[in-house]
Amino acid sequence: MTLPLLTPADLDTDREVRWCPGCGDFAILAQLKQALSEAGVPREKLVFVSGFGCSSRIPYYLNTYGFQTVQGRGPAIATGIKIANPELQVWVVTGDGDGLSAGAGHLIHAIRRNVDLKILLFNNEVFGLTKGQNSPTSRVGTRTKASPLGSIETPLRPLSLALAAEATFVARTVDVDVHHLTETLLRAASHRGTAFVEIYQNCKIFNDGVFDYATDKSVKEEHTLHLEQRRPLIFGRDRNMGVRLNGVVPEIVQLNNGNGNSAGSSNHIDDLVIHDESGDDATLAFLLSRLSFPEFPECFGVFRCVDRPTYEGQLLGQIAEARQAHGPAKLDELLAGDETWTVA
Amino acid sequence: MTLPLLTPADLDTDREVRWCPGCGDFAILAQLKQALSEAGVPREKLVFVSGFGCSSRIPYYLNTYGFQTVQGRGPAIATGIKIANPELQVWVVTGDGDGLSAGAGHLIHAIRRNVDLKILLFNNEVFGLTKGQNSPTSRVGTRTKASPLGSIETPLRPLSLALAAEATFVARTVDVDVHHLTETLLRAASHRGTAFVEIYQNCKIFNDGVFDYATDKSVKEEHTLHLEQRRPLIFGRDRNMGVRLNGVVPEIVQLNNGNGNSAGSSNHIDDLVIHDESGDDATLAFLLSRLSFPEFPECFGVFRCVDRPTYEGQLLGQIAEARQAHGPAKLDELLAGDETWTVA
Amino acid sequence: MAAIKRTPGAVPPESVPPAPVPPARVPVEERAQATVRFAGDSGDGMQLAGAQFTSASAHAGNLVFTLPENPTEIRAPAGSLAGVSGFTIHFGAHSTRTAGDRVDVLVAMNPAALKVNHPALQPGGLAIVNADAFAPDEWTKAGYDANPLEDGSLAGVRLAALPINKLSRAAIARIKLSPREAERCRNFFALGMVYWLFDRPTEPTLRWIRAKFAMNPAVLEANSLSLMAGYRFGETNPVVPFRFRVPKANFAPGKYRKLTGNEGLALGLVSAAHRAERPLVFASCPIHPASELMHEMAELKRFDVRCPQAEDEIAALGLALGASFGGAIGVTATSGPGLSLQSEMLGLAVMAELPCVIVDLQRGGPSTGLPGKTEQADLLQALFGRHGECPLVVLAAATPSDCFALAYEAVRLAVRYMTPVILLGDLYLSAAAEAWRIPAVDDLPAIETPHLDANGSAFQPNLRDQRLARPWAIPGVPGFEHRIGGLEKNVETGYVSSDPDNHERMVHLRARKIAQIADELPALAVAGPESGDLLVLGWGSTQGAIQSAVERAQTSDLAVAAAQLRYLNPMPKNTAELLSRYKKVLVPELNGGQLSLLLRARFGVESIGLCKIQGEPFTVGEIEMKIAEILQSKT
Amino acid sequence: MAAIKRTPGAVPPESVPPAPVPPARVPVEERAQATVRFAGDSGDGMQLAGAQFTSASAHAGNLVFTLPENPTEIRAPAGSLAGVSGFTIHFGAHSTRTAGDRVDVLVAMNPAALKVNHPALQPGGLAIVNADAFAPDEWTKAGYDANPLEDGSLAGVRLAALPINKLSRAAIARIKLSPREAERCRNFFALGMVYWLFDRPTEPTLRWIRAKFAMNPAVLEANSLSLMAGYRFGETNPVVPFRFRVPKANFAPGKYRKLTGNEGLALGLVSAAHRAERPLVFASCPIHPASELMHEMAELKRFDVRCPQAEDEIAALGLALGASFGGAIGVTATSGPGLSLQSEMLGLAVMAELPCVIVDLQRGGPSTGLPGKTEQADLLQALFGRHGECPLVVLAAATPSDCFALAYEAVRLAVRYMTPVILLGDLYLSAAAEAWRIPAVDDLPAIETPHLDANGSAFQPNLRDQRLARPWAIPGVPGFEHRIGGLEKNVETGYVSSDPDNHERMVHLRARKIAQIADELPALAVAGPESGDLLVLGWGSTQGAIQSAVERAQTSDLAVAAAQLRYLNPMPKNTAELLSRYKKVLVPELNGGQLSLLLRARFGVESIGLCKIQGEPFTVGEIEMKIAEILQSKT
Ligand SMILES: Cc1ncc(C[n+]2csc(CCOP(=O)(O)OP(=O)(O)O)c2C)c(N)n1
Ligand SMILES: Cc1ncc(C[n+]2csc(CCOP(=O)(O)OP(=O)(O)O)c2C)c(N)n1
Ligand code: SF4
Ligand code: SF4
Ligand SMILES: [Mg+2]
Ligand SMILES: [Mg+2]
Repeated sequence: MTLPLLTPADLDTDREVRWCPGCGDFAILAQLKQALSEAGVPREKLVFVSGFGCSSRIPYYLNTYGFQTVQGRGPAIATGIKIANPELQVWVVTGDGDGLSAGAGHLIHAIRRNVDLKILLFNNEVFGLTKGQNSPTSRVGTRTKASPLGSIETPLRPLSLALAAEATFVARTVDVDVHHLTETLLRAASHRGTAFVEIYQNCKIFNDGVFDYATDKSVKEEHTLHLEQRRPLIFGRDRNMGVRLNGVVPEIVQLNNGNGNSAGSSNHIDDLVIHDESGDDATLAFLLSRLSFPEFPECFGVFRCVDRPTYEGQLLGQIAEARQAHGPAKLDELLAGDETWTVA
Repeated sequence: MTLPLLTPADLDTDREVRWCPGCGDFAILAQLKQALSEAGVPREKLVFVSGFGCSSRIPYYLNTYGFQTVQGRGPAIATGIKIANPELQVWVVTGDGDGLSAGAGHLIHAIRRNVDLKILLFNNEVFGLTKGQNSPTSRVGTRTKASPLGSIETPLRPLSLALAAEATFVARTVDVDVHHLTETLLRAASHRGTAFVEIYQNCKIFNDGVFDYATDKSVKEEHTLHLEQRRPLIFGRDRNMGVRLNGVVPEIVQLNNGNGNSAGSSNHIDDLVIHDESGDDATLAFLLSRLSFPEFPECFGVFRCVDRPTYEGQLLGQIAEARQAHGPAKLDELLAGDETWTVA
Repeated sequence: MAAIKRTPGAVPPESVPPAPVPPARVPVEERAQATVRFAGDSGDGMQLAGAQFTSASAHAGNLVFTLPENPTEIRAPAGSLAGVSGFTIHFGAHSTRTAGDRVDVLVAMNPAALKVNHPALQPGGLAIVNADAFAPDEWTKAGYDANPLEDGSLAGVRLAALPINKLSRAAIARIKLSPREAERCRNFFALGMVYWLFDRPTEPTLRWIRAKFAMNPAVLEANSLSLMAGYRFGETNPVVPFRFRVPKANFAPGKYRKLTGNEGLALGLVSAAHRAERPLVFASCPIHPASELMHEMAELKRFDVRCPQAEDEIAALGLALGASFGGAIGVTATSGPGLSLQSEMLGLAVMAELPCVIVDLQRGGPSTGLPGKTEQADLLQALFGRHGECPLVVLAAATPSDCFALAYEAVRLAVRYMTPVILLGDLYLSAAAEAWRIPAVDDLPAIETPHLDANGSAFQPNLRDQRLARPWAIPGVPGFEHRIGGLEKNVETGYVSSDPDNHERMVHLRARKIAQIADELPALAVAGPESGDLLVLGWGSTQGAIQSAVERAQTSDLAVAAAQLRYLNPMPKNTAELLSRYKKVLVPELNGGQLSLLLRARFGVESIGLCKIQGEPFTVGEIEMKIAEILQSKT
Repeated sequence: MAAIKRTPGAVPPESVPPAPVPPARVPVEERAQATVRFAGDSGDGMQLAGAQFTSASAHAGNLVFTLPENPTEIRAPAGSLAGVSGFTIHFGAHSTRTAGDRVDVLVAMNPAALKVNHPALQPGGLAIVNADAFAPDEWTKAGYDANPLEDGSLAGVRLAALPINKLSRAAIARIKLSPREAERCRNFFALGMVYWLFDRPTEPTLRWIRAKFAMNPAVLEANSLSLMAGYRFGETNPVVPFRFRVPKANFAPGKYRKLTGNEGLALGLVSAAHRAERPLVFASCPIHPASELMHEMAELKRFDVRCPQAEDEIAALGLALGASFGGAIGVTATSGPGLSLQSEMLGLAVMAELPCVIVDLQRGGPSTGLPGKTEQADLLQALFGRHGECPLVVLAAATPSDCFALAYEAVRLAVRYMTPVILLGDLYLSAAAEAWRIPAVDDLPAIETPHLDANGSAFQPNLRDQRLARPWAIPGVPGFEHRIGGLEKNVETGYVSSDPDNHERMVHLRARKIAQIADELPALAVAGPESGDLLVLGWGSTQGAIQSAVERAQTSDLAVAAAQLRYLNPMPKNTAELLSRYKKVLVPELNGGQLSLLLRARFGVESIGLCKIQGEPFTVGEIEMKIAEILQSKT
């Protein structure tokens, strides 16, 4: 293991952190610093890019290189940075509004290109900074000042979209689960390619409690499922429920034995779906991305993690290839072109 | 059945149709006219909206209401038309460049809202009109003037994306299969909600033959699979191959008996995936959207077709609700507001 | 006017109001106008107090102009400077066209509110301060080094430091309330005190309280008691030993209401759609400050206002444009960043010649800039911010009432001429409020559409009426099927054309169509002499400050007049001629001189610029000083 | 000059060139310049013939200016008007700054080519026509009612109708080729004929053929034979009984090449990045005509040119801006619709003060407009097309060579001043070509970056050098970590600030930074007298036509001069003064008068506009006529 080069405090800036009291962003910022300090990338190689929104203030609160840009365009700008200098570790911080409203197109294209970006989408299911309108992830029926009779739009599921955009790394975590959050960020940091992480984040002011089912200690274990590589999908306080497939249709089963050890029973642990984040096909991850409260437990952890060459790697590879093929680039020769004539 | 109100010729304009000789767009235009003439919607209720590209010329060639807009924004403009007048049947014609490059965000949002639009994406895997650069669906390695050493971007699969955007209707067809094309367009026309249809289209000039595996008579049956509701996934000239699932991982099996009738064999027809376009979950359709040449046969037909209220239906429903709740709208009362005072 | 600075604690903490005593006779200061500001923490109910004081003043017969100041932070820490919320009311017999340069009476509910608003207090102004909130940790939080009520930092201010918490609590002691509920009554105590100070009627507010809290009798009662206690405290306690009298204004007869700029815009748009008998499709993407207008519109569903929320501003205008094509009145509202994003779609709107309205509520730029501050720097963008020769109509609203008038006018022109119209407002204007005489619906101008030839068989979508407008042929009608788009079209058939001469004709035609709208515009009018030494010419929301400043300057012997451009493209036909009638033209703008540039570009007129780019509106004084400077240099 | 119209068929179809005979002595017409156009169907190899003729003319010592005309249809039907491809070469001893107003010699390979290009032929010009292509169905397809070679419609033209198919086929009869291959040689026959006509050396072309077709000896041989047969046919056959002589030009000594505008841009950008020792990130989204530049750049990977293709123009500029932040030279290229889309991102570029270059190759607008036609109507958009006070540098290239110079200069200024730079070109300019003296790499100006304070611990990203540029602190370097963004920033610390005075200071600072670049710009120079009756002032690609027209007008006794603005923002410091030295200023523009408006706006200068909005460049004659008109009205 590399020794930590940074402490979380090294990442503090002298700016006052300004979110509403109780906002989930505080926890995310703290764990982000924690993860960065553990990830071992020197501070000067870190770049944080964001768009606009409460979540997008993150770059101002981290003593790294940072660029808060404009609504939804973070992924494009971050891609430019990686193309200029692939040595940098570039993080994109976005929100459900920033990243999925104006920014959906850019997000998809960054992901399919597999630019080596760590994209964190803070999903609070609302436009926070503009004072609480419904966002592309708001649930149907959400009442806001912009939708006084309730939102009528089917919400996007960020992870489904990322998977359809051919993501190589897709994960989900939540603001209050500090350990899981840090671990997930660390996994994202170590992925080569676009790592897309959805973070459930509580907006205290405009959408308070929308994730209570997944965070409230009294119920969360019944409604969430932690993915572990090559392990069956088991959840519940007593770990006595599992997810099984009927064809490609998921269903919840009660395990006959809490530990899943009772052999020969009909609802046997061996019938459960075994998680595989690294399969060739994204279908399993897609299926998991669609499990949602209240019918199903919602999954946390790494849905998908596969290898594919990065965009900037290939782009620079072609440049190297061209240089190899043509020998060292001579500007005079280029200026002269194929055909010249001389006037004495 | 309604009697046809229109003949295809009624839809002709007096403008010369201008595509390159041999372009797949001609066939699509012809079948579109055919389907429209069969669909029974009067001409004045038809609106064609497009963005920009060879494919986007379609509105100019149909004697209906039409609006060629700007790159990628067709779905937004079409949504506005439906909101103004839900009685109209609004078609959006787009291309892989128009709809998935600049337009990806708008496409996704129209789909998730389930606006009652028929969106036809002519996929020729290239920017045709701008003379042949790679598009978001171009295969890795495609050499164009913009990618002389080959494209390095993983292509988007339009159907996967539409499904991830919560599409209620998703289908695929191909320019040269005139019968299938017409049928598919008719199915799309009869769907209430966003009907998203990907049409493989040959660009004679810049990407000729890219779909040969799926259109060339000598091989196409080995490489394509026609989806039929509640029927097993069988394909091949001798209909002796099928798609089976191993967990959620698809695999091709050779059926022991060409007709799939041999009972008791290990590769039995009963083991094959049964197509269900109307399941609650989009996972099966997603899985099918990922089957691709050369590993798998590519699927044609309706991948998914489910019911969900339309956007404009709900929007106008809320308006009706508000009117109901408040009684007839009186402008004077609105102008007066809550509190007035009178100066004599 | 001697500043009577009171030593703090002059009102003993326990001085619960005694039983009513006959009102003390205190001296009365007469004021043509006055400015009151209520300021406190976000939770202190200052907006409510301000709104009630506004109503009371309107009922008392004053002109009113109000301006809320909400914290930009969504939920700043309690007691912090960032969390201060304010509401200013400028009221009087005349000339209350702005929120007032300086505050006559400040109500400050905590140290942060005092800190933020102290600079705005008139010398000798009165500060009514909630002394209960001045514990050391509170004034520390507000960035004071010592208790400002004690350290002399309020010298020059008339200070009334009252234990408002305790006074209010005492007044409602007999009512059973939670501590939180009890605390929330104190804004009414302060309000009551100010009612006494300005002799406002309490009945409208008591009525409002009764309606508002009908479901909660305890709170109803407590708020009423607290209000009255405040009033009586003023009467009976010598802590403020004077009162103000502000005479009634001379109103035109009619029915009035309070109107914010946003309300004006919303009502104008709805009224126009109503008169046009078409649905209104208001498509937008939240952005400050335009989102407030979106919220207004979302509440108007019963008027068939259809409010899709778009994924971005490009889509928002796309939705509006599609809606217009489909036969609705398509409108979008945004601020600078959104307008920039819409540049390409605006080009399509011009090319397709479809009616639609783009409301741009300007804020501090460039880029994201200062989202919480006002500015007028999108003018040249509105005029020139598209590729190609791409003319459209640009209007700018001058007052909250004018927001109504020009929103209506924007729709009327858009439909009549088949053109997009940009209506410029700004953050300041959208939140400001004034009294508005409610028009009769039938008096609103008719919304005409261009003539649509009934002979459908030969329908040509690019043939024009005498005003050069092409027909609005709405899908659904047989015989009018046609195709439009972003490509150049033949001047007659409307078919796509790249013919050289045709293009030139179409470019000229589009330009002429917009230019000749000037033929029907009202002439630019002046307030003041019709010619003379100086014309102060503004545009948009600066009208109030300009007209007030010019009014004051008119007391000199030099001839000074004011005019406000509401039509920026085209401009009224008499503009150049009018400008030429004055020796000098002063153009105050909240930007780097954009109208000045435009006047030079359009008419070759040289003007003197007064540019303020501080995210804040002009004060009357700033313009007055500049006028004085110019007139001095003249003589 | 008597038009020698030949009856068709004068050359007997079977007149295979006889064995060489001594060259006939024919009369020679002397011409200072001449214009030749090759025209045919897309597949006829006209671009190739044109390019070869250009090289030959350059080798012969002429100045050259060339312009291809490609069909807008991607693959129009064979023989259709839409499928005509043309290539024009204007060459001579001097004044060949445009492609020539009228054509002296037209080679028309089919009826459609004749139909399209006949109007461009000089009265008395020579048309060399491929008579073999004039079967009735062919001339019908081209929209002729009768065979134009026979019905007198070419009166006034010197017609040489030759059976080029047959002549060429006969010349290569001994070589084994497929019919298609054989047919494809005929352009060389026509070319050979024109070489004879103008006495061009055939050796460079023969050399080119040898290199190009090295892998295909039969085709190599056939093309060579066909070329020589055409030449000899001219020599030996009296069908064209005259030749032209065009004298050599007076070139400055040096090494020359042909350069299109696109090549100039590509080379300028690459050279600048090379000199700056930074990678070039050229991010763009295909759009006509900028996509041609993209294709050029994609071929330059060996120069570390990184060419991401973006999903739209917003992303393209985003990529470029990100790349600049990351330490590369970020560039994007687009046309009007793309520039419009980039408005918001340009605002961010201004606010973030990052170096980047936006090349806008203008085309017919507004909206999608006329994508295949040229125009200059994005000037005001480039200057004002963003919300807020949002200044940036705007340059406009005047010639293909200037494309190189200004692309280089754009990078230099962007980096030196930490600012986005918009470089305007247009469709016409990007395709036009001229001879270019190749500069020595070491003679190119240095690319300086603003000073970066080495004292990292106190690094402040908003502190400026004497030219007001902030430091370019590139990620990766310890101690310079900092945050930038679209919000207003404190003038010293660079932290986000909404302070009123700070904002005003920052607005002024951004404005001043751009304005004072004028201090280092070269003065605006005139061609012609330094003062006098008329200055013809243009900008961008009109330079050639303007200077040629002024040159012709200088023969009158009135003092006429020409100047071309290449720096549009800021303008050279002497601009106003220079303009004041002439009695009148004429501004020819391919738009509705945008520079005229700007001159009035900036300097109060009244100019006479000559506006052409037809999607086509000015002819010299058009400007000449206007000059004459003005000068006449003067006297
Ligand atoms: C072009 C543009 N349009 C709109 C806005 C206004 N805006 C600022 S933040 C935001 C939404 C942010 O939502 P989200 O990303 O979910 O962030 P949150 O505040 O919830 O963290 C919007 C619409 C803007 N800044 N720029
Ligand atoms: C804003 C903008 N950017 C770029 C273009 C140029 N453009 C025209 S068509 C096109 C791509 C079209 O590709 P596709 O949708 O696949 O259509 P096809 O021609 O292949 O049918 C592009 C990039 C444009 N018209 N507008
Ligand atoms: S509005 Fe919501 S998301 Fe934004 S800071 Fe406040 S609590 Fe957090
Ligand atoms: S370029 Fe391709 S897609 Fe476009 S018309 Fe030609 S063949 Fe069809
Ligand atoms: Mg959010
Ligand atoms: Mg395509």
